[in-house]
Amino acid sequence: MIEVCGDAEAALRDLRDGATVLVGGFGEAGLPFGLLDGLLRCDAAGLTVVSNNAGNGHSGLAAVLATGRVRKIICSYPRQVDSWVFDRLYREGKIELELVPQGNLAERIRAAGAGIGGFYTPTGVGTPLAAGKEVRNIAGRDYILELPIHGDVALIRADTADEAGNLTYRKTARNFGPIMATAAKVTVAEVNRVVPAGAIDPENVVTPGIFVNRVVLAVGTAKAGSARSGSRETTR
Amino acid sequence: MIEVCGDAEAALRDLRDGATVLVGGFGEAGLPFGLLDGLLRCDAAGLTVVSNNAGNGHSGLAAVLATGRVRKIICSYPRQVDSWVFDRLYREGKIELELVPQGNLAERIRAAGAGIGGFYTPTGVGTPLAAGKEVRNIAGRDYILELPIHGDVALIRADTADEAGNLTYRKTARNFGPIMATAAKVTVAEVNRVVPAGAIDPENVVTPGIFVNRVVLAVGTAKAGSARSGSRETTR
Amino acid sequence: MAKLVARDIPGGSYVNLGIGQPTLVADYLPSDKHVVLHTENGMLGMGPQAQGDDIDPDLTNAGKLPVTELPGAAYFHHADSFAMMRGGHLDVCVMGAFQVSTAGDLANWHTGDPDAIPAVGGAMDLAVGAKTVYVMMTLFDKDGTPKLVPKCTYPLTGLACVSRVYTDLAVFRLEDDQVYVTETFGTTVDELASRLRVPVLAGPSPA
Amino acid sequence: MAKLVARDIPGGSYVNLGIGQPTLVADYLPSDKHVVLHTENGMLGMGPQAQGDDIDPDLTNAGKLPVTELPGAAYFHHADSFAMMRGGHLDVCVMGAFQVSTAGDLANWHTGDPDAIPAVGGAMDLAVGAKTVYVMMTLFDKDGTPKLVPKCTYPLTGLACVSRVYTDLAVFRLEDDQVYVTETFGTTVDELASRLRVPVLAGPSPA
Repeated sequence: MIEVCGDAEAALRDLRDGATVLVGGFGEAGLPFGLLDGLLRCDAAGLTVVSNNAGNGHSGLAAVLATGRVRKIICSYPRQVDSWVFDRLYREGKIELELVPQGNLAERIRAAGAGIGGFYTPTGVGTPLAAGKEVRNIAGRDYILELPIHGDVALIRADTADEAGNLTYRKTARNFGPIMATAAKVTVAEVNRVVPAGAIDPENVVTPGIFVNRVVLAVGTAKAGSARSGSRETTR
Repeated sequence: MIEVCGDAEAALRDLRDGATVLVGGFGEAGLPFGLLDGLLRCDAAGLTVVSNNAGNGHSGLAAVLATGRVRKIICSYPRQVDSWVFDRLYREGKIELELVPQGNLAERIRAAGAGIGGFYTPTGVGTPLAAGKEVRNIAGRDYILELPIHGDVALIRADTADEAGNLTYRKTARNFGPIMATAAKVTVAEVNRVVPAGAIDPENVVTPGIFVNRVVLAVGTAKAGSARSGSRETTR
Repeated sequence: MAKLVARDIPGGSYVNLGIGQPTLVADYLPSDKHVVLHTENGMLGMGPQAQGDDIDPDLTNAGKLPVTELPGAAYFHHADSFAMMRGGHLDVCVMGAFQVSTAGDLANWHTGDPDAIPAVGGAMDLAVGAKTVYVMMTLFDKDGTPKLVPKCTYPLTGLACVSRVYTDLAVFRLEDDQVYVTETFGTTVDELASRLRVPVLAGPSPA
Repeated sequence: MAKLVARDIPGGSYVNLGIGQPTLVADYLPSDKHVVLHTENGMLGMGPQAQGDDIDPDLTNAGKLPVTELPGAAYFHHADSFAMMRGGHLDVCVMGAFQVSTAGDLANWHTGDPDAIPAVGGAMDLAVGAKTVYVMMTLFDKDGTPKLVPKCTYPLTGLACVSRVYTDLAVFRLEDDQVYVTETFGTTVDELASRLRVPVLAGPSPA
């Protein structure tokens, strides 16, 4: 059972100061623009944001960073051609950056959702990003220990939700959505449509409803093609 | 690109003495009966089999065990009401058993496919199955270290393969198939049909073709409903 | 007993019912309670046991019995299924037991008999993974020995994981190493106290 | 350079082409070579860059450029995509580089400039994960400093991972701490030897 929220503010109502917010998306594909707009209208400050990138242009995640309410960002690729907002905050020392190789970032999020206490990864061994991390040789190869990244809230973009909360995604907009949905206390999905339970073939469900708490319909924006106007289809 | 083999023997041609064989299935759902029949006609001995169960009745995995060519089995639930073959071999000391909690078994197989050197799991802490394993407290909770299980060959049961090797499964017969496919040097899938590349919606692929080397069509058997007569559909 | 467990499962919960007696709980869960059943062999939204033409060998529960799927079901592979359990996403798991200790330790996979062939399945994963673990068992075994014990003597499945024990004679809540009797059936708290080797308190009924 | 890399990629390979110059390799891979392209943001079977009406913001490559899907494509999430890389399932990865050492160490994510904003993306995962790593780069930087070096001075991406280096002046194969020149373009092995600070050997061309 999921709650279909009327707007992003309702979906984000329990966001607290100091919360860790997992934000889906890779560049703009899979970025939950509507939820990020809602976040602009929340008061919560001192946030930690976990997302692959650190925003670009002046909308979406960049607009959230611009409010100054994000204390720290954990990501793999903050620097983009138009990551002006992050670049400025970083150079001014106004935002903390934890840089994580993309696959370690994904696996740390998955580990949180899967109840894994930590894992040994070969990625980053011998590089500056392994500084301070435990190194262990297993079966002749060196690995570093990485720990899970848990979220208080996950904000993701999906395609279709059914009323049981099952989700499907569109193409490479899937990216971090399915793993972030498993790793947060509350998962909110911005979707193009809500259909009755049973309307998604059980074989094709990507995120089972157990990982989803709330959905909001996407509002059309000029920026993202995936943010087409949503519709709530007739339910049984 | 996959190789569509004419029969199970062709698909198993490089099975060597001492190999580790991952066998999909949970009970009879997802058990690759045709490939196991083919295994009966191979010479390879001293095998290690990794499978959730240790066979039941006198066909499938039980028949393979009965040949005496399996040295060791790694599984979570060997004892079933009709696991006569395994029970006898075990009591006679003719087969070694490594008992692994089902979720640790699944995660160890996934870890092998994902290049993870080891992981900390809470499952089994304080139990006899943690004997000899490293215990570590992380963020206030005890975990044990588990290592990956790699296979030389994976024998799995799927529903549809396309010519790019992408697989779909049927219902709970999916079980260990997708993770075993990632964890072996050679993965062979027994399928109900082979369709042209593009005939499976890319959103609905469960196992991407990169993990599949060979497919064989299932031959109808009286035992398993999933083992309906296979058909090779016209290819483009 | 199954009826009482079903009564106490909160509406909207995600629940795993263990092999054997716990599967009977499903019969007492009305559909308007919106409880979603998980089976560890890769499914959420499991329906009742399959009969006749509905039997599909590719659709079984953890006990390998044919079952059905309900609208809103989802299939997933074993690593995802156990990630779901281990990650603490299931609200309730109901299992049988050989012994439960006052600390909530669970022993339900092995009697310690050296001749027995061991088999653990998903029991250890469920014990550590579900947010709450309910046990269903007889309170005494055939020779009258209590199964609610100060300390388990059988090999453990999990530590401090059981929060409620449903038996033929009473329902117990385990909390902070205390045993509260919340309901009795044809017996009294005093009588139970005299037959068990653990201290029991008359306590509030489960929420 | 892209043409040479394409020539040397074995038929039927699963290949990841890094951001920038390596993406050009795709233009020289004939479809009958059956090379399947992986993009780490969750796709196998990636097609050419999308044009006009085919542009879909939900379908991009690792460089965030719109691309297309080919028949037989598959989508998956980020943990699965990087499991595929880290698990050694990709045959070839082609990346750019700031420096490559004779031992095959790769430096391509950071120049060490303390004012630069660091960004690593999937480079470290590709370096350790792919079965073979090819580098495409100019052999000398703008001020004439060699980029094929005895030891990287820039921050490392991965250790001993590069097996071939394609440059504007020559193709190198790295093996057992030796550098073999397999092809030259408008120069000679002797001339290269005099301009580089690493010993080079005239070697067999790549298989």
